[in-house]
Amino acid sequence: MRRSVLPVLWVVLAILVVWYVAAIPMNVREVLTQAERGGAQVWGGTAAERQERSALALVARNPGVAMAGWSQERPRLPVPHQVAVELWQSTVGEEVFGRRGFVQTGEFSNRSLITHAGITLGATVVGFLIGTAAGVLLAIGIVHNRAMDMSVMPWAVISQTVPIVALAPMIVVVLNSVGVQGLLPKAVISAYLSFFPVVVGMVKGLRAPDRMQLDQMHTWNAGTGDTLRKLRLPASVPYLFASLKVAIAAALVGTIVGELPVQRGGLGARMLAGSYYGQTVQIWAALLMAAVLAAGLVGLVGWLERRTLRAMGGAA
Amino acid sequence: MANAASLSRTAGPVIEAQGVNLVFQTADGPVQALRDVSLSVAKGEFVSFIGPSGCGKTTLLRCVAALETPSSGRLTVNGMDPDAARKARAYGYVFQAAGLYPWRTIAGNIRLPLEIMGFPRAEQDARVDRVLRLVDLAGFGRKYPWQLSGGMQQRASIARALAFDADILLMDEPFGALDEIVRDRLNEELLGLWARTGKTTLFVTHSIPEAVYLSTKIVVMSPRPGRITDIIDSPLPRERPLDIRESPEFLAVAHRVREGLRAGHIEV
Amino acid sequence: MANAASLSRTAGPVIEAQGVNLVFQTADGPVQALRDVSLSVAKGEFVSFIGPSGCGKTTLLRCVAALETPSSGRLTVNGMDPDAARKARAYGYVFQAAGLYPWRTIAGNIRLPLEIMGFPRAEQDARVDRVLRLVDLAGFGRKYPWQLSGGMQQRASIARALAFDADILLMDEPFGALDEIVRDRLNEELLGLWARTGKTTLFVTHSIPEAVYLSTKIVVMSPRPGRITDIIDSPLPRERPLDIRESPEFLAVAHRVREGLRAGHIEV
Amino acid sequence: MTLVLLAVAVWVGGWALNGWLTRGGRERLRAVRVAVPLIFGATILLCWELLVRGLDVPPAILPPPSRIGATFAGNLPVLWGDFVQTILKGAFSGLAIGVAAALAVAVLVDRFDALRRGLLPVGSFMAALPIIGVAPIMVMWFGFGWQSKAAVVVLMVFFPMLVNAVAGLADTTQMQRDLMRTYGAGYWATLGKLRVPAALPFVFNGLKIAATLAMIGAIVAEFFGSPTQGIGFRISTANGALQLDMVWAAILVGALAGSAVYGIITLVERGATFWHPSQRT
Amino acid sequence: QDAVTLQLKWVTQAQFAGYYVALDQGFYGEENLDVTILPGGPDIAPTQVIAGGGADVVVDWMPSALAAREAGVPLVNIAQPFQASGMQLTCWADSGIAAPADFANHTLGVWFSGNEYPFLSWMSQLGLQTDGKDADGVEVLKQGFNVDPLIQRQADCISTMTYNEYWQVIDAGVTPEELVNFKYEDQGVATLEDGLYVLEESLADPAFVDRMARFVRASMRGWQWAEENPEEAAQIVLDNDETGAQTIEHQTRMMGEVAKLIGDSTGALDPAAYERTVATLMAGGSAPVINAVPEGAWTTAVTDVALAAQ
Ligand SMILES: Nc1ncnc2c1ncn2[C@@H]1O[C@H](COP(=O)(O)OP(=O)(O)OP(=O)(O)O)[C@@H](O)[C@H]1O
Ligand SMILES: Nc1ncnc2c1ncn2[C@@H]1O[C@H](COP(=O)(O)OP(=O)(O)OP(=O)(O)O)[C@@H](O)[C@H]1O
Ligand SMILES: Cc1ncc(C[n+]2csc(CCO)c2C)c(N)n1
Ligand SMILES: [Mg+2]
Ligand SMILES: [Mg+2]
Repeated sequence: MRRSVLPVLWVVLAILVVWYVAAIPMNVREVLTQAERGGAQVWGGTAAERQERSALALVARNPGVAMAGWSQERPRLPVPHQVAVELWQSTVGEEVFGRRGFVQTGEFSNRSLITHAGITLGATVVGFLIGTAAGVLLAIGIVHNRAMDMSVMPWAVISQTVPIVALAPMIVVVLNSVGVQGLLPKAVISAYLSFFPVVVGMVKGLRAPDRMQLDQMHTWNAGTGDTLRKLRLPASVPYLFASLKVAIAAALVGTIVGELPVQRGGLGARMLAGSYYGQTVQIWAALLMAAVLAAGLVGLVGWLERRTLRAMGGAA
Repeated sequence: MANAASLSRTAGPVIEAQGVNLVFQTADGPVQALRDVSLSVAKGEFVSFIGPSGCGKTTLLRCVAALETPSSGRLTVNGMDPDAARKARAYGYVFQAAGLYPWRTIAGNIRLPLEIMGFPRAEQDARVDRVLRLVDLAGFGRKYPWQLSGGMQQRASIARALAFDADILLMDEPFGALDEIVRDRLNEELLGLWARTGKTTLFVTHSIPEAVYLSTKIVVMSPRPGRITDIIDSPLPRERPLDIRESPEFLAVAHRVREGLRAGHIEV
Repeated sequence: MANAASLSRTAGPVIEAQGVNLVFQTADGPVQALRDVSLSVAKGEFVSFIGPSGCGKTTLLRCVAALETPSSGRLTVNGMDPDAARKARAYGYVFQAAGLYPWRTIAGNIRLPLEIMGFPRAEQDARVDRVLRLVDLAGFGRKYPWQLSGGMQQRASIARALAFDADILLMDEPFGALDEIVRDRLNEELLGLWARTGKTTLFVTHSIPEAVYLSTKIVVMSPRPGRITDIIDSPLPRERPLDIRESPEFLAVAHRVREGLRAGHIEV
Repeated sequence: MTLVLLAVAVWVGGWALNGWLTRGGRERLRAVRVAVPLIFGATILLCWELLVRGLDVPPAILPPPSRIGATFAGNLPVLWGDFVQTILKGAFSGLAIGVAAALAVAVLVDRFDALRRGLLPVGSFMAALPIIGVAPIMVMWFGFGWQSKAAVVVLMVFFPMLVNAVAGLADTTQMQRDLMRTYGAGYWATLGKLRVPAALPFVFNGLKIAATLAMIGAIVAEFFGSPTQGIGFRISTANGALQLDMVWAAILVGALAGSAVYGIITLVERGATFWHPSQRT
Repeated sequence: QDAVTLQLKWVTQAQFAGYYVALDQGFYGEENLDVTILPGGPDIAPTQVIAGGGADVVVDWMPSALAAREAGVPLVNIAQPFQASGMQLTCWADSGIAAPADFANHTLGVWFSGNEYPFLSWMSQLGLQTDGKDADGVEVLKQGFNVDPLIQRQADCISTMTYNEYWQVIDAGVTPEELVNFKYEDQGVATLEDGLYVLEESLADPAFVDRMARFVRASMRGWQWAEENPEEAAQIVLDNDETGAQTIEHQTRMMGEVAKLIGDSTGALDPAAYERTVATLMAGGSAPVINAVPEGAWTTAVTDVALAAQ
């Protein structure tokens, strides 16, 4: 555990360095155009002509000017500290000093990423729970019923090749039309994405008991229910948790995708809004927030896994 | 000991097989796993089955336990058909690997069949205690299987099979995974246990000394098709210290078993 | 046979251990796996190591194969240090499980070390053919491992270790997973093979009869810490039919081994 | 109403038929194995058709499958163009680049332990990141063409593939590695003759995940800007024009492509890892 | 109170200020209405929402509403607050485009989802193909909903609204002199934008007509108030924006521009403008939006009642 802290720090550091370096050529064209508007002489001809030149050449020939790529207002690639500042301002800054912030109003501001992360989190958790429940039930059906096994499994695979994300707006609208609004349509999409790993993992897990263990149950004259409760389900727990970690990340993706078309808050809406108004820094901040959320959720499942396995007498 | 001996004569055969055949239908065609097997086991006997891999030892045990159904022939357990006996919980089955559930403590593992059979809680506790003491594991009930050595796990698995007081103990290479020294020790203990409880025991093994040391009757089997080639009633006394294994009677029986085996054995 | 015997006297010891200690640093503190192990093996000898689980048999073999490095003491193989011997491809190692790669045919598996060692293609084919015949598997080269029985897999694994003509054969419970009858058969074959090739062989086993039957020298070990408690030079002739195992000399050696084992053995 | 009842009857009938087919040894027949999922699919389609008609669902909400089928058949050239644009150009090129990069990095990571300990935690963090969010950024960087779609796909498939490949390369037993050592095998020999073959089952597992993700990524990225062609383009524009039959036809193209790719990978996997216990039964 | 659900065509912004103002200032309440405003988004088709029963009335553009009508969702225009079109093509001046005749051999960004029809109609009037760059054709991109393609010079022209995207280009540091704008209004291809639409069958119910009349009346009061108090209106919009992404400067400016498009509208549809829209759409080249002249696609029944009571 501790042995990996240092390497991780190195990798993160390397990413930051590459990020900063890359930002200069990424932003150079716009930087030059703006410098030109400000009256500066830049190498590379007109803005239209510069389009044809390589970014590296532009950086090399306009060394002083190009450094402004780290401090643009609407960069193509914002640098880490810009994202950090935005993250700070749209969380702590907004809540503490904002007109509608927590300090002023006693409620979280709708301009704050905390609110949006909360909205996304709610739908993700609900969707994840629905997806997990559906996945477990389906797996139980598949393990106990051969007709179901043979007919459902191929379609479960095919279901995942349907570009559900493209369907998201339609699902939202259709559910809207039957009066289902708010969190649930998003949760349905995240449930759809998260049920598959659970089915696959649970089918494997429920089938993990070997012939000997099943025979043992048989010699005790145990019924299907007893075998499920006392053998198959406990045996499937490690498989379940492995799937849950994948499923919760998928659920988060589902929620965010479900939030894209409906501008009713959430990190997905926030990313898209950032895109509408050319606020790249805002997109990156929302992305980072989503990554933190994802890491937190996966970490939480991991923690639950360790606790459960320990409670089940695990050697680990 | 006297106890076991007296019990062993009380009634008719506990297990009776007559002309049992079993054919498995496989993708490569039918496999005759048992051919014309006839055998009679009296109450309180300790019967070992020995034979090369694939000769049908496990299959025969599974037929007795109603885990397989013979294709033809007659097989009765306690005078009923094996499935009725299974439902009457007539036997405890011990497999090669201890097969304890890692998520249950030793006591929890032993309690498992009792829960399934619906014993009341207090009765469960009493029985778990009793069999733990019987296999010399008192005090280990709260441990998890992986905290015990292989030999102790195997004893716990025997305790589990004994907990619900089945008449018949079926053991399929229970000590196959253990090293020889541990095995010697458990053989001695199993013999003691058998003497104390008087349970009719069917025991599958690959080890000639083990078979000879434990049994009142040794069944030698041969593969392709699986059949019985020799049934040896042991002349050894019921009281058997470990070094009986260097006695001439012992060696004589072992020799007969080995010859029987070699005759039936084909290609490795 | 005569061949092996004559070879065995030609030179100084092939393996020489003096006061070898090995301590593993584990999370629960240091574990002394080997304590003050001294041993000398001459060319062409067949040395068995026997002892309860955890007594360091495997560790000792791994030290010889340069897969572990002793914490202290002197260990030489062919007069060099073990890692130099490894690079000189001084030995073939056979593990308990056959450990064949499932994605290669039997021939492909045997060819693997030859490919790595850069033998020319024609030479590879010739050698594969030769060792397949040696272990009686001619005709099975195109099969995949899982299509063969356990005994056949184990023979293939021995063939693989023989293919590149190492001086020393290290075998760690090669027959542990097989049943007694198959094991008898392979023991006989291994003895024949050894006679034909005259390879110095170190052999780990749990089985007393196996150790006594095969070896010119038996090393009895004892655990916690792992050490040598007895070294027995076998008085048995080199020519050994299977039923030598019922001879008094055999039983005497077996008895001595068993006593040695029991002395070193603690709790089951 | 009768149509709704009919739908219920079809559902029950379909299951009864499948139940019968999968009992009594019939399930071992090859034909039955193929037929059962098909019957199930047909049952769903039939129920869908009957329910949509029976409940008078407006076609602007959910068209019946028969209309989707007709639209699909009637617009093959258009849909083929979309398929080429999105799947062949966007998804496949991205998949190829992403997988190749992941495999190369996996070998590096496997080689240098510090890299593994550093990169894998960061990698699993990135793998959980909703990459969809970078689609607008990629469109901004790489333009409207398939290149931006490929870029999204590369990012989506890279980490799942990397994690699987690294796990695969490490999936050797101590014994197998020791064996290679006793042969005096160097790093590359061990890699080529032991680690890579041992990693194949994992690599295929990763490929299956990656292929599905690639389809989704390429389609979704088109929502943020595209030429006037592509599955995502078709879905969003047809949806705006209330041509839901066209929307579903485009989705069908995506699903067919996804299933075909999945099927092909499965076949190749069966050939390449024939030795793995999971393929042997 | 009577419940009314309004589905907007786009995200919460000053483009819809009138409705938010009417809600916020209690104009709806005074008409005894309980109004819910649902914001839209790029992939929300208001026509679909109303067809599915998710809204009573929607804000939509006439091309998309008429297309939906042909597709079997019988929408009827009941009011038309926006009199003029705010849509335009914004081009780089240095790309050599000075007049529509110069479009040939350039890349143009266009919004789809129903907004492409006036554009296609325009191009066909100009005699330009839309399937690739050449001497008599243009390359068309499905533009996302931001101005990046222009800024990054991936397109020479992009679609903008006078009240929104155009200012984003300016905000990105571009000076107006660097740009050339072609308003649809000036090119004679304008179509009616943000109108209010309901399902035809609902109008058979006099109670519904009455409810809509009150709704339109209150909404127009909202628009009037918004035009008079642009800063407050922008603030109201901001308060209602659930994404929290809007800025007050941009919304205030947008309010000013939107006010120009509404002008002195009473909410009643101008039949001449309707005819012009239909003509533009019918002229739409190879794939016209609508194939037949629509019948009964608008009514003054609601505005008549609404205006009479004023
Ligand atoms: N379920 C089955 N289906 C098909 N063939 C089977 C089945 N079970 C066992 N067999 C075959 O029946 C024969 C007898 O098998 P069985 O397991 O009884 O042998 P065994 O004597 O227990 O062998 P071992 O010593 O290896 O345990 C073998 O040839 C085996 O392959
Ligand atoms: N890599 C290791 N790290 C820590 N301890 C080890 C390691 N390998 C072996 N040991 C310990 O060293 C001791 C000797 O182990 P070894 O495997 O040599 O025993 P063995 O005689 O081969 O036993 P077995 O008969 O079970 O194979 C044991 O206590 C074992 O737990
Ligand atoms: C699906 C859809 N696509 C594009 C537009 C065009 N449009 C009209 S208003 C507006 C907001 C910015 O001013 C935009 C982009 C639309 N209405 N709906
Ligand atoms: Mg068996
Ligand atoms: Mg060992």
